[in-house]
Amino acid sequence: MVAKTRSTTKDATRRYHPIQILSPEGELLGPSPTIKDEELVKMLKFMIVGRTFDQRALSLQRQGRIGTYAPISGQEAVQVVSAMCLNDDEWMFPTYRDYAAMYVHGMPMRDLFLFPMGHPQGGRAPEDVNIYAISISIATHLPHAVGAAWASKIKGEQKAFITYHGDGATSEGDFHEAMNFAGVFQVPLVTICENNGWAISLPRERQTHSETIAQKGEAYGINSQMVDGNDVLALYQVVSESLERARTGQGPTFIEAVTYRLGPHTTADDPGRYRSQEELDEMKQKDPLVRTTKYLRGLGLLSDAEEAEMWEDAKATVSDALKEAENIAVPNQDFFFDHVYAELTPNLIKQRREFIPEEAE
Amino acid sequence: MVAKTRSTTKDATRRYHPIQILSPEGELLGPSPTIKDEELVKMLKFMIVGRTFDQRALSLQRQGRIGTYAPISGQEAVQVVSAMCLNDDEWMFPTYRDYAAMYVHGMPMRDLFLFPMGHPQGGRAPEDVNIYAISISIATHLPHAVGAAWASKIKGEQKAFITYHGDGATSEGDFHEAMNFAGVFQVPLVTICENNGWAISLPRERQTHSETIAQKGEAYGINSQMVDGNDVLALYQVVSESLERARTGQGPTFIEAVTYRLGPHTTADDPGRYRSQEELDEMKQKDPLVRTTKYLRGLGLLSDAEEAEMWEDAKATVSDALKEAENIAVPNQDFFFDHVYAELTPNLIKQRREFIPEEAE
Amino acid sequence: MAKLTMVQAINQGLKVAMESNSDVVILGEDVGRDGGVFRATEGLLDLFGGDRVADTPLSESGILGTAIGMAVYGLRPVPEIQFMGFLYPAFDQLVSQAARIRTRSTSRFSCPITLRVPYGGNVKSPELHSDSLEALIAHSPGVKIVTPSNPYDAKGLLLAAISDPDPVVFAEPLRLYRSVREEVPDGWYQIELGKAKVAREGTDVTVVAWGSLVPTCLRAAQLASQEGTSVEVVDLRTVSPIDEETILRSVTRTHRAVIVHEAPKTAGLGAEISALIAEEAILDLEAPVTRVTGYDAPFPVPVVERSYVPSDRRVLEAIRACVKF
Amino acid sequence: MAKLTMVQAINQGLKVAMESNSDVVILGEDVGRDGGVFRATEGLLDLFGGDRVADTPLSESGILGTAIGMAVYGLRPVPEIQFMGFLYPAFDQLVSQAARIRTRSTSRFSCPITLRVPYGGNVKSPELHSDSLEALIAHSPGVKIVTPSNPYDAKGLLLAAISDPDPVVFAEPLRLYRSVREEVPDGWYQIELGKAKVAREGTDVTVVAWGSLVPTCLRAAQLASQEGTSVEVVDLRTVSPIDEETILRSVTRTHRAVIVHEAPKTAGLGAEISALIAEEAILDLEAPVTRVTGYDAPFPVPVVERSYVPSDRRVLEAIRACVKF
Ligand SMILES: Cc1ncc(C[n+]2csc(CCOP(=O)(O)OP(=O)(O)O)c2C)c(N)n1
Ligand SMILES: Cc1ncc(C[n+]2csc(CCOP(=O)(O)OP(=O)(O)O)c2C)c(N)n1
Ligand SMILES: [Mg+2]
Ligand SMILES: [Mg+2]
Repeated sequence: MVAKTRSTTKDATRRYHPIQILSPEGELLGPSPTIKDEELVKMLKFMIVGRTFDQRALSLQRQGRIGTYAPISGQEAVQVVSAMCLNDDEWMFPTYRDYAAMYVHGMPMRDLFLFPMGHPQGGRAPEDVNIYAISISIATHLPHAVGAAWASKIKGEQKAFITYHGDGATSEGDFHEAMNFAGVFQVPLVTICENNGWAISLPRERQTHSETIAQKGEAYGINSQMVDGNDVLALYQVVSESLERARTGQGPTFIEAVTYRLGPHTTADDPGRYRSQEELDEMKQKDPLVRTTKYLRGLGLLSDAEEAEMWEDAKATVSDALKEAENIAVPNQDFFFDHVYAELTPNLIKQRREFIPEEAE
Repeated sequence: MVAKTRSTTKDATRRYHPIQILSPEGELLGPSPTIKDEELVKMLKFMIVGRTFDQRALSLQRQGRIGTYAPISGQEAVQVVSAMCLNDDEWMFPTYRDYAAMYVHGMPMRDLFLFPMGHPQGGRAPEDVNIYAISISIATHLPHAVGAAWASKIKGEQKAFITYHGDGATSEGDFHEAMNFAGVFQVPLVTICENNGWAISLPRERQTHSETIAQKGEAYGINSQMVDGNDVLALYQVVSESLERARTGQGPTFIEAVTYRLGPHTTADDPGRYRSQEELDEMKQKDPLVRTTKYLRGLGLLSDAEEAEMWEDAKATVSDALKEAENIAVPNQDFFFDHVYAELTPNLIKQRREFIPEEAE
Repeated sequence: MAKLTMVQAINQGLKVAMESNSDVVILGEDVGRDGGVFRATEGLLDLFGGDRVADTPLSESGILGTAIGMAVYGLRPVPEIQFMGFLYPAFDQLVSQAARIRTRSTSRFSCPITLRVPYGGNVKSPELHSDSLEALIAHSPGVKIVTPSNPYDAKGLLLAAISDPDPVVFAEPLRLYRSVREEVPDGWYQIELGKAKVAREGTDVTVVAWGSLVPTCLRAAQLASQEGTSVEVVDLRTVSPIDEETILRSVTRTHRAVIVHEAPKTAGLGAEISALIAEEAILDLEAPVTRVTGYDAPFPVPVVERSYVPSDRRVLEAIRACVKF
Repeated sequence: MAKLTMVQAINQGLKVAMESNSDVVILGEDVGRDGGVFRATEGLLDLFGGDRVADTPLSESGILGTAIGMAVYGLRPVPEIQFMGFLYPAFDQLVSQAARIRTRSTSRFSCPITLRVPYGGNVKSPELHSDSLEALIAHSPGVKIVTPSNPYDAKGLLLAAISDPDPVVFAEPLRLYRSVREEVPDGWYQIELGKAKVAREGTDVTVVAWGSLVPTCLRAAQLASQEGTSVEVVDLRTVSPIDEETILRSVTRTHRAVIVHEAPKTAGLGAEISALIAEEAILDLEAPVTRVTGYDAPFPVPVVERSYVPSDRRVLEAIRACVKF
């Protein structure tokens, strides 16, 4: 025990600031990490697909063709770039809002539509796609991600795992217990907090009294990072480094990616009740699509025509996927009996025998 | 958003060190806080009562006169000094191991014995003693302490609240959710983590990967302190300052008090299975009773005779309390029906009517 | 007196409670500025201020846990959990803490909390937004649970719950929030906890239901009457403790019973009521008791949920079979 | 073959499972160096190393939650929760997560976890160390629950649970841990899940029990036989799903049933079994079904716990009353 008589209260200085490489105007503020040109272009392409999917989903919901939907506009950069850093044989543990991340990691867009359609295949990645089933209950999937990463380590693999959650999720007990296990067992997991400023109507400042979310990682002795979540270059640098640490046995990383939810919480939400138009207008200035587009233009990697084509292609992709989704048959009304246990138990056999189906609406 | 291109990984330097004023040899390492001589003497007196109670309880358990008991030896300083800093009209939310803290705050020793005796009055402070009922489930009482402190603030009182928990408790979700609320709602609560090195068989180092427990408070933006939990002067300074902050609307404090559990986890535990004799021997050198005694001797506040008398008095106090406890009648076998709801519900009325008592063992 | 939906009646009940008792405080996710995701707490923040209507972090155990501390310290908190499926993370604080503070302290402390929580399916919600946990709560001593089936009861039961000296779960049937409007008195009135109501009188068979399924059962009863069967519908109102007397009184007259709930069948509250009837009134029964319930599977996705929740048709079939036995 | 206590049989079962399947891992509080607070995992850390026997932080939701991730990723975790009362903080991970991974992923993922947890009272433990939660679990689809009443069954059911493709709660009756020794085969053997056992044959009345209360019921049956009553005792072994067939087969022969459990009466598993018998075999019954259970109060402090847990005497009285009806 070291003799100390001074108070050890935390210093007043803020210790985390978001790493930024690309300014909102699309200009470099420092050296860019090494990224191939095609990769840069791909980032924008995926982001445009994400934005297009989002706009379509919102309008489908208004038409009553899909159910409640949680939009991603504003958060495309963090989702797309982090997912691009993950290898195909590595695993993703997403939330209900990570449509773009899932798409990049291989989830068919059809199945992304099926999710808000209330179709059972919506929560389910195909066999060859390493994406975990979405849990609607906030933060519940974080210990699962830790457990899977831990299992991989026990098996002697060199894989990295990625999981996402929101700023609100950091208040749940499961966030805490998961991160503590991640630290204690030094699992190969990168946890990305998509701090989009709001948890439904609660602003980030009232979610927790800490200056940053990033500093929460220190409570678990975890490598902690704060990054501008609308900056593709900073994201690429921080996430790829963190995944590499995970793969090489250097333990978990906690990343606060500061971004913004440009839309409502879900289609059932009216953000006009709790946030100002001024805030929204200000945040639109930081739109990651705008910033990335400007940067690519500056680099000469994107012409007007190419940009227009990206939007056209995205529209076509989304339309095709929607058509596929709408053509998927509604499952038998009693399909759910088959997925309670590996084998039907006697009570389920009896109940299925007596089952009276209703028409699907 | 500030432009930054450097990584913001946590600095490698350890930021918290236990504040120490009194060395293990009982010598001052810095200026003592202002404490009246009588108060200093009282600290030792209470600690001796605590130690005596503990020794007696252990031997009673071996004789089968009380049930499972969680010893306090080694932790007397943090319990006694912190409780002495709390005003009578302020509230304490203790754990199952805070016998000395409860005693100092006014719990009759008889009722402390009744607790491990499995008597219903054991968990219950008399009406005029502001001590909450002990919850056996780790960390569950922390949100209650936050809620009570919050209620007091809402009522416009100027009271401080104190709550205790162990190092192990910091891993529970309820610790996290409680501390986050404490920060967000700036409640007048001082939370003391009695880090006694072990949670049953799990050493502190494997409970969490953070260098200190104190730094966990930063995750909630809470004033955080680390103190030598066997040093009465440092404890007095840190706890009384923190309580004063709480009373004056300056918000909550989280304190890691580094101490040591000299005995087994409970009488059902065999620490020989998981910790070494060397560790125990080393830690015995830091016994807070020895240190405080030396200090008082050095100050000339304690003679041989006075010390002996303290131990004699303590023995008498403990014996009297035990006698009282053993003379308290076992309650009616059906007493528990009366404490489920304010009024018996019909099912309970029926069940009580059909109740068949067994002999108490 | 105005015509109100259930959610409006609840809103008015909260307002009345807060006006008449300054110890009543509300806390929960989005209950303040947003007025609650279903608008049950709309306008209350403006009326009563941030000390009495607190938007909390996303933290169910924290919400209920701090409410316990408030209640012990003399307030009358009315915490909200957004959906019953999110009561699971607060389950420990509910059944091992709120429910046991009185026991643990041999009545030195009490815990007068009214935990508001919407429940039930058939509104096309995602997973965990449709669960019904009344049986789990009924099996946990020290806490009560109440559920209204109409706007009038909603307000009256809510005010009774807030007045109760012990923790009460006030379970709000989501799909009845706005399904009907009804005259609701403006001021304070209470509906006694622990008392069921005969929602429709009949002589041939007793149907026992609560909350979300009472309207279903009333419709089924109406259909049955067209076939010449006279159905008595008992609306439990208080789910725990159960009003055994009203149930048994009805069944000993009709000699037949159908119990209807949305939660899975096995070990649901229907089992308790069925057991109760068989144990206490076996000699009066002219047919086995029947249960119409959700299936022993997690509440399914929207495309099939209407087949999971007991429908008018399923209740009617059960009534027919019971009468024919 | 050696004479083992139940806790030794469990220890041996774990060892056998870990030897034969390298995917089996153990995690929990104090399961490693300490060998478990009841020594159920004694020696396993030394045999299998820290990767397969992990001492975890004090974190029930974390233990079960990480076990889920492990199970999904192909391991067969056997997490331990120290007492059933501490399952409450992990309840969300159990019933809304472990139990639903299969449903949520339409069987792409499964969750083969065996959650070991001691339960039951009468061993003078402090609060929350004596709770019995089988009814809560039985009401939650997607998870099974098993409880042994003797050392032989303990090992056989444990190995069956570990082999099961779905999550199983393996509930260990605390007060039977060391109450008897019994011959237990050395190697691997399984007792099929979902099958009850007739622990004693009889003709006058059927007593249904499980886990901790089976020995009590067998003693009561013995006492009853001295009075000329022949009692059949059905030991459920698997508590969910219930083996309805075995129960009904017995009751249709004896025409009388007594159900015994330690958890509170209301909405306990006894209600389901009572309802089941009354619904499926009402014409065979010659007396109402009777339940002998804990009371609708939280499990009380040690000085009165013996009056709370069904005793030989209470079971005997119920048998007498049932036969006399
Ligand atoms: C345990 C739980 N509590 C409440 C909810 C309801 N709910 C859904 S999303 C949400 C806010 C989440 O905020 P955040 O974590 O910041 O993620 P975001 O939606 O902003 O992406 C809430 C309260 C839930 N799904 N799960
Ligand atoms: C929720 C819960 N889980 C497990 C236990 C069993 N248990 C009792 S004390 C203890 C260790 C507590 O360690 P710590 O918090 O450091 O406090 P200490 O006992 O060292 O004072 C455990 C695991 C419990 N009482 N409650
Ligand atoms: Mg958010
Ligand atoms: Mg400790």
